[in-house]
Amino acid sequence: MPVKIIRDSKRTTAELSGEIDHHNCAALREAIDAELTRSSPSILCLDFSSVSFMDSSGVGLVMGRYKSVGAYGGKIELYGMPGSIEKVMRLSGIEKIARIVK
Amino acid sequence: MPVKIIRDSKRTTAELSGEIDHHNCAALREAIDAELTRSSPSILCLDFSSVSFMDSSGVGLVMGRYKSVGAYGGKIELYGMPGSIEKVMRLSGIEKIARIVK
Amino acid sequence: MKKLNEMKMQIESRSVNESFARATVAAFAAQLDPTIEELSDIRTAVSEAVTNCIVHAYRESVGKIYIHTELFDNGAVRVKIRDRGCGIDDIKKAMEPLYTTLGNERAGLGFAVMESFTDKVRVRSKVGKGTTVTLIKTISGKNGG
Amino acid sequence: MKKLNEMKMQIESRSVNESFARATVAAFAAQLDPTIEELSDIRTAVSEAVTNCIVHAYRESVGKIYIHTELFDNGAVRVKIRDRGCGIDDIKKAMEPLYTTLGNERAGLGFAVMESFTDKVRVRSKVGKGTTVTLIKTISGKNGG
Ligand SMILES: Nc1ncnc2c1ncn2[C@@H]1O[C@H](COP(=O)(O)OP(=O)(O)O)[C@@H](O)[C@H]1O
Ligand SMILES: Nc1ncnc2c1ncn2[C@@H]1O[C@H](COP(=O)(O)OP(=O)(O)O)[C@@H](O)[C@H]1O
Repeated sequence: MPVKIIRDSKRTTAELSGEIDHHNCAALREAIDAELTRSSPSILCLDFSSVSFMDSSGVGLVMGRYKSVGAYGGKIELYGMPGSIEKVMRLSGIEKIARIVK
Repeated sequence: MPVKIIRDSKRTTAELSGEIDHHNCAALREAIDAELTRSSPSILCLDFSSVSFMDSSGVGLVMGRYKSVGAYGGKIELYGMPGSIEKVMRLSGIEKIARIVK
Repeated sequence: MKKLNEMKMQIESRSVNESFARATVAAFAAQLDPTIEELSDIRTAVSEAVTNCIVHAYRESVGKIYIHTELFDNGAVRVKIRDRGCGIDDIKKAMEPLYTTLGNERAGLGFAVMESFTDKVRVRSKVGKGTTVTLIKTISGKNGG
Repeated sequence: MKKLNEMKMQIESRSVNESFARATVAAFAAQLDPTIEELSDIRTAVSEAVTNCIVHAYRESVGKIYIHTELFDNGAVRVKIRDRGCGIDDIKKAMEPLYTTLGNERAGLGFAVMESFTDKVRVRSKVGKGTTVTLIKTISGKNGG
Protein backbone atom coordinates (compact mmCIF):
# COMPACT_ATOMS: atom_id res chain seq x y z
CA MET A 1 0.00 0.00 0.00
CA PRO A 2 1.47 3.39 -0.99
CA VAL A 3 -0.68 5.28 1.56
CA LYS A 4 -1.40 4.56 5.20
CA ILE A 5 -4.37 6.43 6.67
CA ILE A 6 -4.36 7.38 10.35
CA ARG A 7 -7.38 9.11 11.92
CA ASP A 8 -7.45 10.90 15.25
CA SER A 9 -9.90 13.40 16.72
CA LYS A 10 -8.14 16.42 15.17
CA ARG A 11 -7.08 15.29 11.71
CA THR A 12 -6.73 12.49 9.20
CA THR A 13 -3.14 11.80 8.21
CA ALA A 14 -2.14 10.15 4.93
CA GLU A 15 1.37 8.74 5.26
CA LEU A 16 2.86 8.68 1.78
CA SER A 17 5.94 6.61 0.96
CA GLY A 18 8.30 5.75 -1.89
CA GLU A 19 8.59 7.89 -4.99
CA ILE A 20 5.89 10.33 -6.08
CA ASP A 21 5.85 10.81 -9.83
CA HIS A 22 3.22 10.88 -12.58
CA HIS A 23 3.30 7.07 -12.81
CA ASN A 24 2.33 6.34 -9.24
CA CYS A 25 0.28 9.47 -8.52
CA ALA A 26 -2.85 7.73 -9.78
CA ALA A 27 -2.76 5.12 -7.00
CA LEU A 28 -2.07 7.76 -4.33
CA ARG A 29 -4.91 9.95 -5.59
CA GLU A 30 -7.37 7.05 -5.51
CA ALA A 31 -6.41 5.98 -2.01
CA ILE A 32 -6.66 9.52 -0.60
CA ASP A 33 -9.90 10.35 -2.41
CA ALA A 34 -11.50 7.16 -1.11
CA GLU A 35 -10.73 8.37 2.42
CA LEU A 36 -12.10 11.86 1.69
CA THR A 37 -15.34 10.36 0.44
CA ARG A 38 -15.53 8.11 3.50
CA SER A 39 -14.81 10.58 6.30
CA SER A 40 -14.54 14.18 4.95
CA PRO A 41 -11.88 15.12 7.53
CA SER A 42 -11.74 18.79 8.52
CA ILE A 43 -7.94 18.61 8.37
CA LEU A 44 -6.18 16.36 5.87
CA CYS A 45 -2.51 16.03 6.77
CA LEU A 46 -0.20 14.67 4.05
CA ASP A 47 2.90 13.18 5.65
CA PHE A 48 5.94 13.22 3.33
CA SER A 49 8.54 12.00 5.79
CA SER A 50 8.92 8.59 4.06
CA VAL A 51 8.87 9.97 0.51
CA SER A 52 12.25 9.51 -1.22
CA PHE A 53 11.49 11.43 -4.41
CA MET A 54 8.87 13.84 -5.70
CA ASP A 55 8.54 15.87 -8.87
CA SER A 56 5.86 18.41 -9.83
CA SER A 57 3.31 15.61 -10.21
CA GLY A 58 3.20 15.64 -6.41
CA VAL A 59 2.26 19.32 -6.45
CA GLY A 60 -0.62 18.47 -8.76
CA LEU A 61 -1.66 15.80 -6.29
CA VAL A 62 -1.73 18.30 -3.40
CA MET A 63 -3.56 20.97 -5.42
CA GLY A 64 -6.20 18.45 -6.48
CA ARG A 65 -6.75 17.36 -2.86
CA TYR A 66 -6.87 21.02 -1.77
CA LYS A 67 -9.81 21.53 -4.12
CA SER A 68 -11.69 18.44 -2.87
CA VAL A 69 -11.14 19.25 0.80
CA GLY A 70 -11.86 22.94 0.29
CA ALA A 71 -15.20 22.07 -1.30
CA TYR A 72 -16.55 21.05 2.10
CA GLY A 73 -14.56 23.65 4.09
CA GLY A 74 -11.65 21.43 5.16
CA LYS A 75 -7.96 22.27 5.28
CA ILE A 76 -4.67 20.76 4.17
CA GLU A 77 -1.42 20.36 6.10
CA LEU A 78 1.89 19.21 4.65
CA TYR A 79 4.09 17.42 7.14
CA GLY A 80 7.69 16.22 7.21
CA MET A 81 8.83 17.31 3.75
CA PRO A 82 12.50 16.65 3.02
CA GLY A 83 14.37 19.69 1.65
CA SER A 84 14.27 18.64 -1.99
CA ILE A 85 10.52 18.05 -1.85
CA GLU A 86 9.81 21.32 -0.10
CA LYS A 87 11.82 23.06 -2.84
CA VAL A 88 9.48 21.63 -5.50
CA MET A 89 6.39 22.35 -3.43
CA ARG A 90 7.26 26.01 -2.75
CA LEU A 91 7.65 26.75 -6.49
CA SER A 92 3.86 26.58 -6.62
CA GLY A 93 3.31 29.02 -3.77
CA ILE A 94 1.63 26.14 -1.97
CA GLU A 95 2.20 27.79 1.40
CA LYS A 96 -0.67 30.16 0.52
CA ILE A 97 -3.17 27.32 0.50
CA ALA A 98 -1.70 24.70 2.84
CA ARG A 99 0.04 24.84 6.19
CA ILE A 100 3.60 23.51 6.13
CA VAL A 101 4.40 21.68 9.36
CA LYS A 102 8.00 20.76 10.19
CA MET B 1 41.07 1.74 -0.10
CA PRO B 2 39.59 -1.25 -1.89
CA VAL B 3 41.78 -3.72 0.06
CA LYS B 4 42.55 -3.92 3.75
CA ILE B 5 45.54 -6.12 4.66
CA ILE B 6 45.56 -7.98 7.98
CA ARG B 7 48.61 -10.05 9.02
CA ASP B 8 48.72 -12.63 11.78
CA SER B 9 51.17 -15.42 12.54
CA LYS B 10 49.36 -17.94 10.32
CA ARG B 11 48.26 -15.95 7.28
CA THR B 12 47.89 -12.64 5.53
CA THR B 13 44.30 -11.71 4.80
CA ALA B 14 43.28 -9.28 2.08
CA GLU B 15 39.77 -8.00 2.80
CA LEU B 16 38.23 -7.04 -0.53
CA SER B 17 35.16 -4.84 -0.77
CA GLY B 18 32.76 -3.29 -3.25
CA GLU B 19 32.40 -4.58 -6.80
CA ILE B 20 35.07 -6.66 -8.52
CA ASP B 21 35.06 -6.18 -12.28
CA HIS B 22 37.64 -5.55 -14.98
CA HIS B 23 37.58 -1.80 -14.24
CA ASN B 24 38.61 -2.01 -10.62
CA CYS B 25 40.66 -5.21 -10.75
CA ALA B 26 43.78 -3.20 -11.57
CA ALA B 27 43.73 -1.39 -8.22
CA LEU B 28 43.07 -4.62 -6.30
CA ARG B 29 45.87 -6.42 -8.12
CA GLU B 30 48.36 -3.65 -7.33
CA ALA B 31 47.45 -3.50 -3.66
CA ILE B 32 47.71 -7.28 -3.21
CA ASP B 33 50.92 -7.62 -5.22
CA ALA B 34 52.55 -4.86 -3.17
CA GLU B 35 51.82 -6.93 -0.06
CA LEU B 36 53.14 -10.14 -1.67
CA THR B 37 56.40 -8.38 -2.54
CA ARG B 38 56.65 -6.97 0.97
CA SER B 39 55.95 -10.08 3.06
CA SER B 40 55.64 -13.23 0.86
CA PRO B 41 53.02 -14.76 3.15
CA SER B 42 52.86 -18.57 3.20
CA ILE B 43 49.07 -18.33 3.16
CA LEU B 44 47.28 -15.53 1.34
CA CYS B 45 43.63 -15.43 2.35
CA LEU B 46 41.28 -13.44 0.11
CA ASP B 47 38.21 -12.37 2.08
CA PHE B 48 35.14 -11.82 -0.13
CA SER B 49 32.59 -11.27 2.61
CA SER B 50 32.21 -7.54 1.79
CA VAL B 51 32.20 -7.98 -1.98
CA SER B 52 28.82 -7.09 -3.50
CA PHE B 53 29.51 -8.14 -7.09
CA MET B 54 32.10 -10.16 -8.99
CA ASP B 55 32.36 -11.30 -12.58
CA SER B 56 35.02 -13.53 -14.18
CA SER B 57 37.57 -10.72 -13.88
CA GLY B 58 37.75 -11.71 -10.22
CA VAL B 59 38.65 -15.28 -11.20
CA GLY B 60 41.52 -13.88 -13.28
CA LEU B 61 42.60 -11.91 -10.22
CA VAL B 62 42.69 -15.05 -8.07
CA MET B 63 44.48 -17.13 -10.71
CA GLY B 64 47.13 -14.45 -11.15
CA ARG B 65 47.72 -14.29 -7.37
CA TYR B 66 47.83 -18.11 -7.26
CA LYS B 67 50.75 -18.02 -9.69
CA SER B 68 52.65 -15.35 -7.75
CA VAL B 69 52.14 -17.06 -4.39
CA GLY B 70 52.83 -20.51 -5.83
CA ALA B 71 56.16 -19.27 -7.20
CA TYR B 72 57.55 -19.16 -3.64
CA GLY B 73 55.58 -22.16 -2.35
CA GLY B 74 52.70 -20.27 -0.73
CA LYS B 75 49.00 -21.12 -0.75
CA ILE B 76 45.71 -19.36 -1.38
CA GLU B 77 42.50 -19.45 0.63
CA LEU B 78 39.17 -17.97 -0.42
CA TYR B 79 37.03 -16.85 2.47
CA GLY B 80 33.44 -15.71 2.90
CA MET B 81 32.26 -15.90 -0.71
CA PRO B 82 28.57 -15.05 -1.20
CA GLY B 83 26.68 -17.65 -3.27
CA SER B 84 26.72 -15.72 -6.53
CA ILE B 85 30.48 -15.19 -6.30
CA GLU B 86 31.20 -18.81 -5.44
CA LYS B 87 29.14 -19.80 -8.50
CA VAL B 88 31.44 -17.74 -10.75
CA MET B 89 34.55 -18.96 -8.97
CA ARG B 90 33.68 -22.67 -9.24
CA LEU B 91 33.23 -22.44 -13.02
CA SER B 92 37.02 -22.24 -13.17
CA GLY B 93 37.59 -25.33 -11.03
CA ILE B 94 39.30 -22.98 -8.58
CA GLU B 95 38.75 -25.45 -5.73
CA LYS B 96 41.60 -27.53 -7.21
CA ILE B 97 44.13 -24.80 -6.56
CA ALA B 98 42.69 -22.84 -3.63
CA ARG B 99 41.01 -23.82 -0.38
CA ILE B 100 37.46 -22.50 -0.05
CA VAL B 101 36.72 -21.53 3.55
CA LYS B 102 33.16 -20.84 4.64
CA MET C 1 35.73 21.87 -22.06
CA LYS C 2 36.45 18.27 -22.97
CA LYS C 3 33.80 15.58 -23.14
CA LEU C 4 34.65 12.79 -20.71
CA ASN C 5 31.87 10.33 -21.40
CA GLU C 6 28.46 10.13 -23.02
CA MET C 7 25.47 7.82 -23.11
CA LYS C 8 22.50 7.62 -25.43
CA MET C 9 19.30 5.93 -24.49
CA GLN C 10 16.01 5.26 -26.23
CA ILE C 11 12.95 4.32 -24.20
CA GLU C 12 9.22 4.07 -24.81
CA SER C 13 6.81 6.69 -23.50
CA ARG C 14 5.34 4.40 -20.83
CA SER C 15 4.91 5.92 -17.40
CA VAL C 16 6.64 2.92 -15.81
CA ASN C 17 9.84 4.21 -17.46
CA GLU C 18 9.80 7.56 -15.64
CA SER C 19 11.65 6.24 -12.60
CA PHE C 20 14.01 4.17 -14.76
CA ALA C 21 14.95 7.18 -16.89
CA ARG C 22 15.73 9.54 -14.04
CA ALA C 23 17.63 6.87 -12.10
CA THR C 24 19.71 5.96 -15.15
CA VAL C 25 20.74 9.52 -15.98
CA ALA C 26 21.60 10.08 -12.32
CA ALA C 27 23.64 6.86 -12.18
CA PHE C 28 25.61 7.97 -15.22
CA ALA C 29 26.14 11.50 -13.87
CA ALA C 30 27.39 9.93 -10.63
CA GLN C 31 30.71 9.41 -12.46
CA LEU C 32 31.37 13.13 -11.81
CA ASP C 33 31.13 12.52 -8.06
CA PRO C 34 28.25 14.95 -7.38
CA THR C 35 26.80 15.66 -3.95
CA ILE C 36 23.58 13.92 -3.00
CA GLU C 37 21.71 17.19 -3.52
CA GLU C 38 23.14 17.74 -6.99
CA LEU C 39 22.20 14.21 -7.97
CA SER C 40 18.70 14.70 -6.59
CA ASP C 41 18.34 17.92 -8.61
CA ILE C 42 19.29 16.08 -11.82
CA ARG C 43 16.88 13.27 -11.03
CA THR C 44 14.04 15.75 -10.49
CA ALA C 45 14.68 17.83 -13.63
CA VAL C 46 14.99 14.71 -15.82
CA SER C 47 11.80 13.31 -14.33
CA GLU C 48 9.91 16.47 -15.40
CA ALA C 49 11.21 16.42 -18.96
CA VAL C 50 10.57 12.69 -19.44
CA THR C 51 7.10 12.91 -17.91
CA ASN C 52 6.26 15.74 -20.33
CA CYS C 53 7.12 13.48 -23.28
CA ILE C 54 4.76 10.86 -21.88
CA VAL C 55 1.80 13.02 -20.85
CA HIS C 56 2.01 15.82 -23.44
CA ALA C 57 4.09 14.84 -26.48
CA TYR C 58 2.59 11.40 -27.08
CA ARG C 59 -0.55 11.57 -24.90
CA GLU C 60 -2.57 8.41 -25.44
CA SER C 61 -0.06 6.82 -27.84
CA VAL C 62 3.31 5.20 -27.21
CA GLY C 63 6.33 6.80 -28.87
CA LYS C 64 10.08 6.87 -28.42
CA ILE C 65 11.95 9.14 -26.04
CA TYR C 66 15.63 9.81 -26.80
CA ILE C 67 17.92 10.78 -23.95
CA HIS C 68 21.51 11.87 -24.55
CA THR C 69 23.67 12.47 -21.50
CA GLU C 70 27.14 14.01 -21.74
CA LEU C 71 29.71 14.60 -19.02
CA PHE C 72 32.42 17.27 -19.34
CA ASP C 73 35.72 17.80 -17.56
CA ASN C 74 34.57 21.09 -16.02
CA GLY C 75 31.85 19.21 -14.16
CA ALA C 76 29.04 20.04 -16.58
CA VAL C 77 26.30 17.50 -17.22
CA ARG C 78 24.25 18.05 -20.38
CA VAL C 79 21.06 16.02 -20.83
CA LYS C 80 19.05 16.25 -24.04
CA ILE C 81 15.54 14.78 -23.87
CA ARG C 82 13.90 14.51 -27.27
CA ASP C 83 10.53 13.29 -28.48
CA ARG C 84 8.83 13.08 -31.87
CA GLY C 85 5.48 14.01 -30.42
CA CYS C 86 2.99 16.84 -30.95
CA GLY C 87 5.42 19.71 -30.36
CA ILE C 88 4.83 23.01 -28.56
CA ASP C 89 3.15 25.91 -30.31
CA ASP C 90 4.14 28.76 -27.97
CA ILE C 91 7.27 27.84 -26.00
CA LYS C 92 7.38 31.07 -24.01
CA LYS C 93 3.86 30.55 -22.73
CA ALA C 94 4.48 26.84 -22.06
CA MET C 95 7.40 27.76 -19.82
CA GLU C 96 5.39 30.13 -17.63
CA PRO C 97 4.94 28.75 -14.11
CA LEU C 98 1.49 27.25 -13.50
CA TYR C 99 0.67 27.14 -17.22
CA THR C 100 -0.59 23.74 -18.28
CA THR C 101 -2.72 22.42 -21.11
CA LEU C 102 -3.76 19.41 -19.00
CA GLY C 103 -5.90 21.11 -16.41
CA ASN C 104 -6.77 18.58 -13.83
CA GLU C 105 -3.86 16.83 -12.19
CA ARG C 106 -0.84 18.66 -13.69
CA ALA C 107 0.44 21.65 -11.79
CA GLY C 108 2.02 23.45 -14.74
CA LEU C 109 5.35 23.47 -12.93
CA GLY C 110 7.46 21.08 -15.02
CA PHE C 111 9.52 23.77 -16.72
CA ALA C 112 9.70 25.83 -13.51
CA VAL C 113 11.21 22.82 -11.71
CA MET C 114 13.68 22.18 -14.55
CA GLU C 115 14.77 25.84 -14.42
CA SER C 116 15.14 25.95 -10.68
CA PHE C 117 16.97 22.59 -10.40
CA THR C 118 19.50 23.07 -13.23
CA ASP C 119 21.70 25.92 -14.46
CA LYS C 120 20.20 26.15 -17.91
CA VAL C 121 17.14 24.90 -19.79
CA ARG C 122 16.85 25.18 -23.56
CA VAL C 123 13.70 24.16 -25.43
CA ARG C 124 13.40 23.64 -29.18
CA SER C 125 10.14 22.47 -30.65
CA LYS C 126 8.22 22.20 -33.89
CA VAL C 127 4.50 21.52 -33.95
CA GLY C 128 3.84 18.06 -35.35
CA LYS C 129 7.56 17.20 -35.28
CA GLY C 130 8.52 17.05 -31.63
CA THR C 131 10.43 18.73 -28.85
CA THR C 132 14.00 18.73 -27.52
CA VAL C 133 14.67 19.91 -23.99
CA THR C 134 18.33 20.45 -23.04
CA LEU C 135 19.26 20.58 -19.37
CA ILE C 136 22.69 21.73 -18.25
CA LYS C 137 23.93 21.50 -14.70
CA THR C 138 27.46 21.99 -13.45
CA ILE C 139 28.51 19.71 -10.64
CA SER C 140 30.71 21.22 -7.97
CA GLY C 141 31.16 17.76 -6.53
CA LYS C 142 31.93 16.39 -3.11
CA ASN C 143 35.34 18.01 -3.20
CA GLY C 144 33.69 21.37 -3.74
CA GLY C 145 35.64 21.81 -6.92
CA MET D 1 4.97 -13.84 -26.39
CA LYS D 2 4.25 -10.12 -26.34
CA LYS D 3 6.90 -7.46 -25.87
CA LEU D 4 6.09 -5.38 -22.79
CA ASN D 5 8.86 -2.81 -22.90
CA GLU D 6 12.24 -2.22 -24.45
CA MET D 7 15.24 0.05 -24.00
CA LYS D 8 18.18 0.83 -26.27
CA MET D 9 21.40 2.24 -24.99
CA GLN D 10 24.65 3.34 -26.55
CA ILE D 11 27.75 3.74 -24.41
CA GLU D 12 31.47 4.14 -25.00
CA SER D 13 33.90 1.28 -24.43
CA ARG D 14 35.41 2.82 -21.29
CA SER D 15 35.89 0.48 -18.36
CA VAL D 16 34.20 2.98 -16.04
CA ASN D 17 30.96 2.15 -17.91
CA GLU D 18 31.03 -1.56 -16.99
CA SER D 19 29.23 -1.05 -13.69
CA PHE D 20 26.85 1.49 -15.21
CA ALA D 21 25.86 -0.88 -18.02
CA ARG D 22 25.12 -3.90 -15.85
CA ALA D 23 23.27 -1.79 -13.26
CA THR D 24 21.14 -0.15 -15.94
CA VAL D 25 20.08 -3.39 -17.63
CA ALA D 26 19.28 -4.86 -14.21
CA ALA D 27 17.27 -1.76 -13.23
CA PHE D 28 15.24 -2.09 -16.43
CA ALA D 29 14.71 -5.85 -16.00
CA ALA D 30 13.53 -5.15 -12.45
CA GLN D 31 10.17 -4.19 -14.01
CA LEU D 32 9.50 -7.95 -14.33
CA ASP D 33 9.82 -8.30 -10.55
CA PRO D 34 12.69 -10.82 -10.57
CA THR D 35 14.19 -12.36 -7.45
CA ILE D 36 17.45 -10.93 -6.14
CA GLU D 37 19.28 -13.96 -7.50
CA GLU D 38 17.79 -13.61 -10.98
CA LEU D 39 18.74 -9.95 -11.04
CA SER D 40 22.25 -10.76 -9.90
CA ASP D 41 22.57 -13.37 -12.68
CA ILE D 42 21.57 -10.79 -15.29
CA ARG D 43 24.01 -8.27 -13.88
CA THR D 44 26.84 -10.79 -14.02
CA ALA D 45 26.15 -12.01 -17.57
CA VAL D 46 25.82 -8.45 -18.90
CA SER D 47 29.04 -7.47 -17.15
CA GLU D 48 30.89 -10.25 -19.01
CA ALA D 49 29.54 -9.30 -22.43
CA VAL D 50 30.19 -5.57 -21.96
CA THR D 51 33.69 -6.17 -20.60
CA ASN D 52 34.46 -8.30 -23.66
CA CYS D 53 33.57 -5.36 -25.93
CA ILE D 54 35.97 -3.18 -23.95
CA VAL D 55 38.94 -5.53 -23.56
CA HIS D 56 38.66 -7.60 -26.76
CA ALA D 57 36.54 -5.88 -29.42
CA TYR D 58 38.05 -2.39 -29.15
CA ARG D 59 41.22 -3.11 -27.14
CA GLU D 60 43.23 0.10 -26.89
CA SER D 61 40.72 2.23 -28.78
CA VAL D 62 37.34 3.64 -27.70
CA GLY D 63 34.29 2.50 -29.67
CA LYS D 64 30.54 2.33 -29.19
CA ILE D 65 28.70 -0.47 -27.43
CA TYR D 66 25.01 -0.92 -28.26
CA ILE D 67 22.78 -2.58 -25.70
CA HIS D 68 19.18 -3.49 -26.50
CA THR D 69 17.06 -4.86 -23.66
CA GLU D 70 13.59 -6.29 -24.23
CA LEU D 71 11.04 -7.55 -21.71
CA PHE D 72 8.33 -10.05 -22.65
CA ASP D 73 5.06 -11.01 -21.01
CA ASN D 74 6.21 -14.59 -20.37
CA GLY D 75 8.98 -13.23 -18.13
CA ALA D 76 11.75 -13.43 -20.72
CA VAL D 77 14.48 -10.79 -20.76
CA ARG D 78 16.47 -10.53 -23.98
CA VAL D 79 19.65 -8.45 -23.97
CA LYS D 80 21.61 -7.86 -27.16
CA ILE D 81 25.13 -6.48 -26.68
CA ARG D 82 26.72 -5.36 -29.93
CA ASP D 83 30.08 -3.88 -30.87
CA ARG D 84 31.72 -2.81 -34.11
CA GLY D 85 35.09 -4.09 -33.00
CA CYS D 86 37.56 -6.67 -34.28
CA GLY D 87 35.12 -9.61 -34.41
CA ILE D 88 35.73 -13.25 -33.49
CA ASP D 89 37.36 -15.62 -35.94
CA ASP D 90 36.41 -18.98 -34.37
CA ILE D 91 33.31 -18.56 -32.19
CA LYS D 92 33.21 -22.20 -31.09
CA LYS D 93 36.75 -22.03 -29.78
CA ALA D 94 36.16 -18.60 -28.18
CA MET D 95 33.27 -20.06 -26.20
CA GLU D 96 35.31 -22.92 -24.72
CA PRO D 97 35.83 -22.46 -20.98
CA LEU D 98 39.30 -21.17 -20.04
CA TYR D 99 40.06 -20.14 -23.63
CA THR D 100 41.32 -16.57 -23.82
CA THR D 101 43.41 -14.56 -26.26
CA LEU D 102 44.50 -12.19 -23.48
CA GLY D 103 46.66 -14.49 -21.43
CA ASN D 104 47.57 -12.68 -18.29
CA GLU D 105 44.69 -11.40 -16.25
CA ARG D 106 41.66 -12.78 -18.12
CA ALA D 107 40.38 -16.17 -16.99
CA GLY D 108 38.78 -17.18 -20.28
CA LEU D 109 35.46 -17.63 -18.46
CA GLY D 110 33.35 -14.81 -19.86
CA PHE D 111 31.22 -16.98 -22.13
CA ALA D 112 31.09 -19.77 -19.55
CA VAL D 113 29.63 -17.32 -17.03
CA MET D 114 27.12 -15.98 -19.57
CA GLU D 115 26.01 -19.55 -20.34
CA SER D 116 25.72 -20.61 -16.75
CA PHE D 117 23.90 -17.43 -15.61
CA THR D 118 21.34 -17.18 -18.41
CA ASP D 119 19.10 -19.62 -20.29
CA LYS D 120 20.52 -18.99 -23.72
CA VAL D 121 23.57 -17.30 -25.27
CA ARG D 122 23.79 -16.61 -28.98
CA VAL D 123 26.92 -15.16 -30.60
CA ARG D 124 27.14 -13.71 -34.10
CA SER D 125 30.39 -12.21 -35.30
CA LYS D 126 32.26 -11.11 -38.39
CA VAL D 127 35.98 -10.45 -38.32
CA GLY D 128 36.64 -6.74 -38.80
CA LYS D 129 32.92 -5.92 -38.47
CA GLY D 130 32.01 -6.72 -34.89
CA THR D 131 30.14 -9.04 -32.59
CA THR D 132 26.61 -9.38 -31.24
CA VAL D 133 25.98 -11.41 -28.11
CA THR D 134 22.34 -12.17 -27.26
CA LEU D 135 21.47 -13.23 -23.74
CA ILE D 136 18.06 -14.64 -22.87
CA LYS D 137 16.87 -15.30 -19.37
CA THR D 138 13.37 -16.09 -18.21
CA ILE D 139 12.36 -14.60 -14.91
CA SER D 140 10.20 -16.73 -12.68
CA GLY D 141 9.77 -13.77 -10.39
CA LYS D 142 9.07 -13.28 -6.73
CA ASN D 143 5.67 -14.86 -7.14
CA GLY D 144 7.31 -17.97 -8.55
CA GLY D 145 5.30 -17.62 -11.66
N1 LIG E 1 7.49 17.43 -24.63
C1 LIG E 1 6.37 18.19 -24.80
N2 LIG E 1 5.60 18.03 -25.90
C2 LIG E 1 4.50 18.77 -26.08
N3 LIG E 1 4.07 19.72 -25.20
C3 LIG E 1 4.80 19.91 -24.10
C4 LIG E 1 5.97 19.17 -23.82
N4 LIG E 1 6.48 19.60 -22.65
C5 LIG E 1 5.67 20.56 -22.20
N5 LIG E 1 4.64 20.77 -23.07
C6 LIG E 1 3.56 21.81 -22.94
O1 LIG E 1 3.98 22.79 -22.01
C7 LIG E 1 3.03 22.89 -20.94
C8 LIG E 1 3.74 23.25 -19.65
O2 LIG E 1 4.60 22.19 -19.25
P1 LIG E 1 5.04 22.02 -17.75
O3 LIG E 1 5.60 23.33 -17.25
O4 LIG E 1 5.94 20.85 -17.66
O5 LIG E 1 3.70 21.75 -16.94
P2 LIG E 1 2.74 20.46 -16.91
O6 LIG E 1 3.52 19.26 -17.37
O7 LIG E 1 2.35 20.35 -15.49
O8 LIG E 1 1.59 20.75 -17.81
C9 LIG E 1 2.32 21.56 -20.92
O9 LIG E 1 1.06 21.65 -20.32
C10 LIG E 1 2.26 21.22 -22.41
O10 LIG E 1 1.21 21.89 -23.04
N1 LIG F 1 33.15 -8.85 -28.23
C1 LIG F 1 34.26 -9.54 -28.60
N2 LIG F 1 35.01 -9.10 -29.63
C2 LIG F 1 36.12 -9.78 -30.01
N3 LIG F 1 36.56 -10.91 -29.42
C3 LIG F 1 35.84 -11.40 -28.37
C4 LIG F 1 34.68 -10.74 -27.91
N4 LIG F 1 34.20 -11.46 -26.87
C5 LIG F 1 35.01 -12.52 -26.71
N5 LIG F 1 36.02 -12.50 -27.60
C6 LIG F 1 37.09 -13.51 -27.76
O1 LIG F 1 36.67 -14.71 -27.10
C7 LIG F 1 37.63 -15.09 -26.12
C8 LIG F 1 36.96 -15.75 -24.94
O2 LIG F 1 36.10 -14.84 -24.29
P1 LIG F 1 35.69 -15.07 -22.79
O3 LIG F 1 35.13 -16.43 -22.63
O4 LIG F 1 34.79 -13.93 -22.39
O5 LIG F 1 37.05 -15.00 -21.96
P2 LIG F 1 37.99 -13.75 -21.61
O6 LIG F 1 37.22 -12.45 -21.74
O7 LIG F 1 38.42 -14.00 -20.21
O8 LIG F 1 39.15 -13.80 -22.58
C9 LIG F 1 38.35 -13.81 -25.78
O9 LIG F 1 39.62 -14.04 -25.24
C10 LIG F 1 38.40 -13.08 -27.12
O10 LIG F 1 39.44 -13.58 -27.94
